[in-house]
Amino acid sequence: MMEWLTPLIVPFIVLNAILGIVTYVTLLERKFAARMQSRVGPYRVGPHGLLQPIADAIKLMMKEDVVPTAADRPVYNLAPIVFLIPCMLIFATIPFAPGLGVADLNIGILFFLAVSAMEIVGLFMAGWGSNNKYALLSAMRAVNQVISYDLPFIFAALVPVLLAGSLRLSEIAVAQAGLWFVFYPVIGQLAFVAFIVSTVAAENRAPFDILEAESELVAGFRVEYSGMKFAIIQLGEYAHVVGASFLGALLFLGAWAGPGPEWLGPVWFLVKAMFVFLLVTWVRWSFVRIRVDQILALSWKALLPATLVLLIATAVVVVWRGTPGV
Amino acid sequence: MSTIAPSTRVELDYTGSERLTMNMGPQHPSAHGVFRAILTLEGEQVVGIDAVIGYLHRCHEKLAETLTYAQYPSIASKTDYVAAMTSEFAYVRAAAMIGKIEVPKRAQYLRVIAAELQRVASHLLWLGTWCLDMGGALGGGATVFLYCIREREFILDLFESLVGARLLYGFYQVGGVRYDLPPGWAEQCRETVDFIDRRIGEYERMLEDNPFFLVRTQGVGVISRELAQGVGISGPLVRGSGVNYDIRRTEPYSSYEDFDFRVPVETGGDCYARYRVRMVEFRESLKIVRQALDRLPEGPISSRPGLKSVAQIRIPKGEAYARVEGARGEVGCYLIADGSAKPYRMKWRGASFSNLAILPHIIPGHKVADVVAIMGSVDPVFGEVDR
Amino acid sequence: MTLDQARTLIAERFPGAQAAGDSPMVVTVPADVWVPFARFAKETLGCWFFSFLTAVDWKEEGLEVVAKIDNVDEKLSLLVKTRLGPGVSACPSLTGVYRGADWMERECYDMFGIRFEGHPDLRRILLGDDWEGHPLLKSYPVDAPHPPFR
Amino acid sequence: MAVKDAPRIVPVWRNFKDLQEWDELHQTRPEGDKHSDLFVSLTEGVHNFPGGFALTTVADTFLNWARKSSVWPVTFGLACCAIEMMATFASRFDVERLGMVPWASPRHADLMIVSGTVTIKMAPMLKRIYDQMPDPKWAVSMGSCANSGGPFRHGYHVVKGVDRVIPVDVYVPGCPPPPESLLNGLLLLQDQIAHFRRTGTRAEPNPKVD
Repeated sequence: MMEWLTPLIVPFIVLNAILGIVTYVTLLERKFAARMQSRVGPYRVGPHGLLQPIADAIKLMMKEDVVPTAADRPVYNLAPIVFLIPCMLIFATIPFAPGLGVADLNIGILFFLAVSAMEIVGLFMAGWGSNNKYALLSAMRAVNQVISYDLPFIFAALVPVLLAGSLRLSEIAVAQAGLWFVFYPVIGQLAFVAFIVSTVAAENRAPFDILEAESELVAGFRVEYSGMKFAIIQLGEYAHVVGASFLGALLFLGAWAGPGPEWLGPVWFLVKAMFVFLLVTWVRWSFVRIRVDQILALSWKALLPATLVLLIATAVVVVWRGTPGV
Repeated sequence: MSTIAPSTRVELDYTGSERLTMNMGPQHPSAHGVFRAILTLEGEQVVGIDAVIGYLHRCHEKLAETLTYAQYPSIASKTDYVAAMTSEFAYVRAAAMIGKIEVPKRAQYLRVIAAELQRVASHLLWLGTWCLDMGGALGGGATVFLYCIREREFILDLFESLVGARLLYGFYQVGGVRYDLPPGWAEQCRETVDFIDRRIGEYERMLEDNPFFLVRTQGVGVISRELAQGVGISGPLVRGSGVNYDIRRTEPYSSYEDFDFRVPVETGGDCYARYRVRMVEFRESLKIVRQALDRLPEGPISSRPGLKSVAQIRIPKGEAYARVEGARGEVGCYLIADGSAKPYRMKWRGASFSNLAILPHIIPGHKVADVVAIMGSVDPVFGEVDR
Repeated sequence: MTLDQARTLIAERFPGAQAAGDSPMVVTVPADVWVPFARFAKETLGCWFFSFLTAVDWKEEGLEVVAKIDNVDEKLSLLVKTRLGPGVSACPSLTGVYRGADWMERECYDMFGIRFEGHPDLRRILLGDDWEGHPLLKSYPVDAPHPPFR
Repeated sequence: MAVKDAPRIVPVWRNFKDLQEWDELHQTRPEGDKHSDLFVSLTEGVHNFPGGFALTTVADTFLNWARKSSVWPVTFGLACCAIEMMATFASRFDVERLGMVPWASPRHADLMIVSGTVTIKMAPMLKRIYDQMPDPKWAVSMGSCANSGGPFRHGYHVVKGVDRVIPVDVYVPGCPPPPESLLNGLLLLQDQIAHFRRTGTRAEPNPKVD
């Protein structure tokens, strides 16, 4: 085989698999929400509504692309792409099975956290370029919120790193062979809860979705986007959520560990990621949204100190036990 | 077509920050219809608001002068379309007051049952849309909204089997009601009432155990007792501010004095107090329905038996102001009759119109997100505001 | 404050006013004591609840302004009326006494063209700013054409 | 898919100064819509090429299937009918079965359900919201008020039918139409969309449903 082709083929396969997953995750969420709300959800488009995401995607591609006259054209047009790229890049370091991944960096988790915080650039460009007051207000809120919640997100994600003693994601996964970190006494559960809360906030999902708050800001930063650009933004958002779900499954739920033969590993990983995703969705569809000042207060006054203390406690435990790992 | 003068009527002092004028409505998910609020913002804080209404002005008062006393009640239901029964009630009561038309006891009880069921339906819709405002169509609010609508459908089923319509009824007629209870209706109604009673307990637990809901409502949009009395708001709003004013008590009509119920009064004046008042009202309304079903007397349902809506009613010369306690407050009808088949002048006192006038007084100083919470807690229906 | 007490008080303070009926008590006052009477009703009679304010077009006899105020606690309700006289379309504003009169008077101006003197911000409320005519006047036809929509 | 202007009802909004200015600012495309024109000529070329019509027809069918399967209405409540519209979106009737998700912003929507009386003060706003929706877009007139003015037809401030302001695809009668009626109207609209043609003209009367 031509060895040099591998770095091209693997990302291509992963990217397409991820696109497929992200597309169908929207259907999963809609079905799940519908069940929560005693509805049926998409049902008529294809058997059990299975073709719904495809219909949505094609329809959005075929819609007219409206650019407001007063918009800042380059910024407006570039924003969806700038928004999408970090959301896709976060999958680069995730190992889906031992040795199956795009790049298993030795600072994998750092890369993940750094890149996932970059979506804010595209988001702010979208808000600014639209020349719409709702969008501008939403972008301002988003910057506030993402900066506030990235710190607790990072601290919560660092707990497994300390426990595993490595920044490499595959090694964190391997370290959980004996005991998933979510079952690690006390520390594991607290870190998982903190991780879920800050994930929900960093992904801008309800109850922390102040930046797309329909009832106040109509649709937030993407209010002026239509057609394909809107589809790209939606895709980016869901990709971010799915990426964070994979990270959660990897950090706390033992990644590909599970019963059955080894080739079932990626399937188990996907199932666990979907479990985290449904957890986030469950939170989303059960809480009312809180206000911007309350969100910031929650982060700076409660979550950040709590995760810091948790991190220090983890360090103490690790030092006390002598060796990293379980 | 109309250019609104940039008037900032109620505004906080200028602090030196840059200001942004933001337009909310007329098409806005939380506008509850067609309402336009021109907000002046300093960052996230609202410092000024100019409320623009009239996007649903449907000429009710002028049209009432061209329609007979028998024709208008079904149009009156389109003023407050969320609680259509009570708005018909005000009109037929005013006409009956001028004509000194007696209403049979059974009709009075049927009117009470319909009005109280309507209050429950209206409050259910309020709870749903209010949570939708605070929780977003893509969040937890939608869940509460869908639950509330689900329960509301059961009451609409009752109305459908009683009247034949789901939303706008024409059930009340001058001198009585139009239809008697169909067979089996009372049992169905009892079941529904019990069912909704249980579900309301569920909502209370769901919302009041939810810290996010509490921080969004407690201490937000406080209406002081003085302000409430000055602006002339009524209904759950004024009762949430510590004023005991319920027309069913102060001026009992249609046999309300026969029933045992409590008028909830909260002193907080914030969104949470108004929520509590309405939650208690749910229960009290259901209680009244049960009592009315138990004691429902036999007899005619109209003092003009056999006459249907097309029949002409002659009302002597005179004037009257009739008010009923609607779901949103005092729904009043000021009617001047000149002895012909049509009224000379009709003034509709919409509860939401007066209630909405409180907004410019309480919104400045709050965050943008609170604007929608306060709007929802006021519960305006724009058919009644603009008429 | 019983009904009779209120009636005697009104007769003492406002000789020009006529009070009739009991629920609501219809009080007709001259236009020049419109505001003093409202202040008296609010402060002495305790009528804090401002229910509504409207007008009636009596064709040749001119406009009549009607306001409904209540003392909720003592079940005293007043329907206060004043005749503006033929051709007159100016009336003192109640906004200094009742804050709730603000929107009501704007609506009344919108519908009848009555200029409330002393109102802080008298502009149309329900109809557009460029609307012509005042619809609730009897001279205004209900289906007045408004191109291009009707 | 490029869409040429369909023949429309008399454009009454042209008489409004405010709207004319708005039209000039927001509706004209300063550099000309080169992309759409190019696309139109390309598709027409393919269509007229011997055998090409098969391709375009298949593509049309497929795209129309996608369009009809995901009609997103804008949550735009005007009056009484809005309550019934909400009931249609809610649990018992649940239009999400058909792939319809109510969206708050007109930019993301394909369908406007005009639910209630259109007044003269509201008509320009309604037109503006309709203009904000990207093509291809549809409008459903719900209830007698939106169809013709309904019981308020004689009022001085009521527009006698929303079709004087925007083009309407499906009229749903009733005052207010129950959710079943609206659902039927939406199904008829889906049927119309399935026959939406490349040339952009509206669907021809379908003998099955009309």
